[in-house]
Amino acid sequence: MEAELDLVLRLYRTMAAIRLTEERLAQSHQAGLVHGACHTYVGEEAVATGVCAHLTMRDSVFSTHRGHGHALAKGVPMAEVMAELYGRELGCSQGRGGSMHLFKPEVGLMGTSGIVGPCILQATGAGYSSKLMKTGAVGVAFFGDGASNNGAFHEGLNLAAIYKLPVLFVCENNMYATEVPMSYAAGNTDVYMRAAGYNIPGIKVDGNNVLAVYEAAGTAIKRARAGEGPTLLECKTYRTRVHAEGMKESGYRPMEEIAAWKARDPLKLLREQAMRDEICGDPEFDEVHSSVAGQVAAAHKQAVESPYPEGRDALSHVYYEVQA
Amino acid sequence: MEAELDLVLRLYRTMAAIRLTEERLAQSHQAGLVHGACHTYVGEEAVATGVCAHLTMRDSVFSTHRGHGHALAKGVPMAEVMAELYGRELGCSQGRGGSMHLFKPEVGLMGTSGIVGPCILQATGAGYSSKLMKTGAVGVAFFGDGASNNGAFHEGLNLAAIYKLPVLFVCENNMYATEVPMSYAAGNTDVYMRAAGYNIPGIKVDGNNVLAVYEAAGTAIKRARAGEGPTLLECKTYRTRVHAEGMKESGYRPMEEIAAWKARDPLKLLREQAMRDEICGDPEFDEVHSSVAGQVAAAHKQAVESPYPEGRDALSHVYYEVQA
Amino acid sequence: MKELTYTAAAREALTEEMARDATIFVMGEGIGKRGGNFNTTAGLFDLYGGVRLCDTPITERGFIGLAVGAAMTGTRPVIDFMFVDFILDGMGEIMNQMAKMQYMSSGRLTMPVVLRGCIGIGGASATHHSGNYYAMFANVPGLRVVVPTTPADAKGLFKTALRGYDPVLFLEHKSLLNTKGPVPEEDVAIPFGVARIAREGHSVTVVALTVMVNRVLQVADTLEKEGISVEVIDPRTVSPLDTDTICASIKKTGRALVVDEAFAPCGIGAEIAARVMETAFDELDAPVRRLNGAFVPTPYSPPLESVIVPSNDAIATAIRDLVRE
Amino acid sequence: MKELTYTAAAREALTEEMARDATIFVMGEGIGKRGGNFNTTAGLFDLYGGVRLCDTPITERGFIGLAVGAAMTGTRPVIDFMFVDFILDGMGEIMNQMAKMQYMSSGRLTMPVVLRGCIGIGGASATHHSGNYYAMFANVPGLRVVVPTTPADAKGLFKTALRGYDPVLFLEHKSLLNTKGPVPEEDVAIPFGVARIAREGHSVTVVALTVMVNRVLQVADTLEKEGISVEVIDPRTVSPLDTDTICASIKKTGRALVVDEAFAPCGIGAEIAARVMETAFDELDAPVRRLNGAFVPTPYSPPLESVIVPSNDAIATAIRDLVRE
Ligand SMILES: Cc1ncc(C[n+]2csc(CCOP(=O)(O)OP(=O)(O)O)c2C)c(N)n1
Ligand SMILES: Cc1ncc(C[n+]2csc(CCOP(=O)(O)OP(=O)(O)O)c2C)c(N)n1
Ligand SMILES: [Mg+2]
Ligand SMILES: [Mg+2]
Repeated sequence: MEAELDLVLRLYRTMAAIRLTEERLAQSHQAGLVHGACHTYVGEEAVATGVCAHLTMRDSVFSTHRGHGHALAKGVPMAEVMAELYGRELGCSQGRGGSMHLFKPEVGLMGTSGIVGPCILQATGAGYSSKLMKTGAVGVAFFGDGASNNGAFHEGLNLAAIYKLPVLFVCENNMYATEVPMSYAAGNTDVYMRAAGYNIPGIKVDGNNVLAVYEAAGTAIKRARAGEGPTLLECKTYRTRVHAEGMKESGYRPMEEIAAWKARDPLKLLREQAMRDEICGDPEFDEVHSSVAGQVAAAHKQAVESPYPEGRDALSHVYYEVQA
Repeated sequence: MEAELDLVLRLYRTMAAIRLTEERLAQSHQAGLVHGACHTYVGEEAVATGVCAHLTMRDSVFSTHRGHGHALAKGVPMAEVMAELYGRELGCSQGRGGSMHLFKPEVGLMGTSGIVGPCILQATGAGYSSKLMKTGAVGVAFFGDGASNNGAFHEGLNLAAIYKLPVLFVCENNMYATEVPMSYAAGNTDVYMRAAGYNIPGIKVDGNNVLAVYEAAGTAIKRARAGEGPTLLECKTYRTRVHAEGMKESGYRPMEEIAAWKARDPLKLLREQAMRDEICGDPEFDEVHSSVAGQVAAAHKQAVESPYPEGRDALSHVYYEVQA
Repeated sequence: MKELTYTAAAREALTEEMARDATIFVMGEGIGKRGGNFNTTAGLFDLYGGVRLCDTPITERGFIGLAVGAAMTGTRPVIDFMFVDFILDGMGEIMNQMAKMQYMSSGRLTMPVVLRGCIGIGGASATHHSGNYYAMFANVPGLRVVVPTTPADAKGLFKTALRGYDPVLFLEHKSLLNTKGPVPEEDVAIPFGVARIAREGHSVTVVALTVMVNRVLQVADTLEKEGISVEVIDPRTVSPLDTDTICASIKKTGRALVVDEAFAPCGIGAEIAARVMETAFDELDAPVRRLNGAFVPTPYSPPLESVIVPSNDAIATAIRDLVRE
Repeated sequence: MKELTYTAAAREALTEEMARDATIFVMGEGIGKRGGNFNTTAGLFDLYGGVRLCDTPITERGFIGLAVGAAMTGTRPVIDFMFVDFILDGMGEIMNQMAKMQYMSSGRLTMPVVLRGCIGIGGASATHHSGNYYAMFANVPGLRVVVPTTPADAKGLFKTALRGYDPVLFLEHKSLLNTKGPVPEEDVAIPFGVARIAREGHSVTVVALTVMVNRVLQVADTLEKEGISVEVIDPRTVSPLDTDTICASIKKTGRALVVDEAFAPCGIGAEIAARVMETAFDELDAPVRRLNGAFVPTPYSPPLESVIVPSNDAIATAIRDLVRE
């Protein structure tokens, strides 16, 4: 029971960290502190959390335009994520990237990308490095339902399959790509079923249930480390905010749908389940929550107070530079 | 029985035309008459023949580097195919293309391509034109097992599926891409099974049995014309010659495998079946065969005797030119 | 004349041509009911329906390849690709297929495809939403490359694109989308390959591309007060590229500067410099100079971003230096 | 010195570096047991096995993207792509990811990827097997672009590519693959950005690229008899591009011609012309001239193909005209 309590609170802490950071970022966006785009992960926290809980710093994560949650779950400090969106030197990409280009290779966050697709191939490449150098490391790609219709999905999954690479492909199926519904964009909306075309396991999981994600990801990662090849893990989930901050709910999805998914909030679900299983109750969760809230406030303060980079920094690192 | 006899001899005639043209081209390649690459279709004749037998000139065919058979089956005159490989003005592409760039839009041969993949997307585009202009025309893509692992396959099939386009995707699975076996290159070698990922019919057929191809293609094309969407038709077949003329059987595939497939020669299989079903016998087939042989000889003569294009022709048609 | 934004002007061209020609259809992500990420197709779905305003999955290669096949079979696709960075996934279809199809078919097939969308640095869009790349496309035979600066040019050049038979890259700098300007009431199609003299002058010729035209015009006003009279030329299309107009101007001024946000190496400025030297060497009182965006990926943070784009100051300095040379 | 073919020289570099560095692996279609479509990896499979000599499906975008991820995680991929035309399907991965990764990570990630394979017109390969495209790659910050002409350069530059940390396009003209030349016995790595003076002369400077270097050298021998002394410069890498050597030569000759099989607009010749004008305007007795392949897709039939590539005659004429100017 102890172990489970630890796990539950650890998962909750990560989800809360993502949630509260995102909400802070959304406010900051309104306040003009975020200079470019800002795609939040609110509602989908269970996915990154459940998957990354299994990863060490040697494992690498490749992500998308909606990458704050992956960065935080992989261990990028909150202040560095926020500072990056605020365009500051403290940012994990030193202000070069913003929301869609978060880099922290030191902890295995190998980059989020403003282009849909490439993370799938890059995670496959990380798997190849692992195989060649026998490091036991796993490459993980997070991507959306939208990306699953892209050619990169087909090529990446097949390559990982035939080379039996230690890769986990996590499709975050939130049913929309910007405002285009998956039911319009795909002949078959069950992405996990495509795994059969590559002869690899395809698993569907409730992406709002962090324990379910944790368990399924655990199996897949064990499989990967054992040299048995990649897995496609489809997490059915939902973003409860707009596609990108500043946009409006223009009517492309029903209000009832949004409400129904909000009722299945992953943080709330975890609380309920822990209560049901008598692992812990609101007081424990609330304590974690407010400790995280304090961290977020402090991180935000640190981020806003950190300086902007110098203009001339824009010109370095185009090519390899011998480090001093 | 009359109708069947007609059909059988018609199919046989097309297959013989492809076979004998290809054998002539292989000889011509050795003789130095073909200037560039030459990928023959020997052994796979039943596929193009069975499919194209259903097409009218308004339907369009998009093909690959191994496209002589598709061109002939779609109605490009033999002499124009040969002359093209010989680099002559009479060639269906006026000498601009050679083996891998056969064009005869007048009969719906919309081009073969030296790049693996694009034909899948272009056939989808033809389907889109048909849908927009309500012409009832069908777009057909012929491509190899190798192409089925390319991103174009994934994107093209899904697009055709979601728009319900009148397209037939014909995968000629001859088990190798150059010398890389499909069993190495694909997680799952049964290409037709991938159709489920797009929620469209995926049909497997013996690609050396022209009547089987004819029947399966007929169903798919009827479906397409009825507005019910695309079909993926996988034809299991084999090229009995080397990948491209001038190459050697370097040992990447077993001799017994080649022998076994030669024993299943599509022309021979059709003769046997017609005999078994008492439709007709060797005399009828032999007559067709020698009539085709005469045509091939005449076409070759016409092609070799035709002039090379003028050098200055190389500079026209880069951009649209108002026709005189 | 009426006053329209750049995007509204282009949209007017599109809707007028769609009314005239039933074979035109638009494809892209969110260009259906949503009306486009930049309102490029706002209102058109209601007019022309879902087959002619067709939303797509995120398959840039796929729908560009589809457009090639559609154009080969008698329709006119307009691909609304949002950001030029995204169509790099479709470069094979553009360069190997679209650009070559008329040539390979000896003109028996035409290729009336318009690929339209945003280019340019600005607004902290960072490196995956700020490519320019028109120089690359200008390096490819078979393509037309259009980079309008004013609303009137956006409309007039879009019409030409939609009536022609060649594949066209129609590239709209993101900083121009909401700029306003006069647009003729009449049906004007502006031919490709004819530069616009955006400002007359006699001391120095400045060729500027897309958004830099406006920046140079501002600087020219300032320099006028210093007694430097700047002639500003906007090529409008970079393939074909109108060097006659540029050389004619140089005949008058003897000096030329190219101001371009895009990368210098093998860029439009290089091509202009080379052509001017080839045909007007004796007219030149000084070498043709280039002022380009820095040769780096686009950074996000505003202080970094602003450094890599030619500023008004840098432009003014470059012009002053050139006049003195 | 030993005598090797171009391909053998490059292969020697590869096998030596693979022996030295266990993180190097090669990917491509048929580069395993088969030893490569052009024998680029012949014999290496037996030495290094299937994980380091890895055959791929026809997924150019896929394995280029894989290479990016592999390089980010500590290995050194060599992508053996056969023909440059094929990697247009992977342009997104090359331009958006590979080229930008060091920059976006502020140098915390390196990107030691070599993309190697054929370019060039010849042998009736037609338009899908004859791209050049080095000008395009030279337009992209973050990439190195290498175009060796001699076997010795192929080996020495390949070594530099395999020891560096930047992504390199290593482009081998198909007509050079079987040409022979002396290659040093010692371990020589030739730095990027240093041109080679292929022939000394004093009447005129000719900068030639890849296969055109050899053609120009032939023509130079003929012209010597007419009293025209041609200095021939082979840049060897076009990004970085060594304009110092070119300008130093022009200081001597006062005249320069660039001979390049690739397309003229926004090509290497344009860049050279622009840079020379910028830095050596006063040394020029005549405009820098360009002689390029025709701005058309590559036709198949030999009489068509030969027309679109600069011939010995055309080169000789261009040089004579320039000297007279
Ligand atoms: C190649 C490419 N095309 C288009 C876009 C524009 N775009 C940004 S996010 C997005 C939707 C992505 O949908 P999905 O993959 O489902 O992820 P989600 O936003 O739902 O998390 C699109 C189309 C892009 N970034 N890259
Ligand atoms: C994009 C691309 N990559 C590589 C090649 C080189 N190539 C030509 S044919 C071929 C094999 C094709 O295999 P498959 O699709 O199975 O067709 P088959 O030759 O067996 O008919 C390859 C790799 C190419 N033409 N295009
Ligand atoms: Mg989504
Ligand atoms: Mg095959």
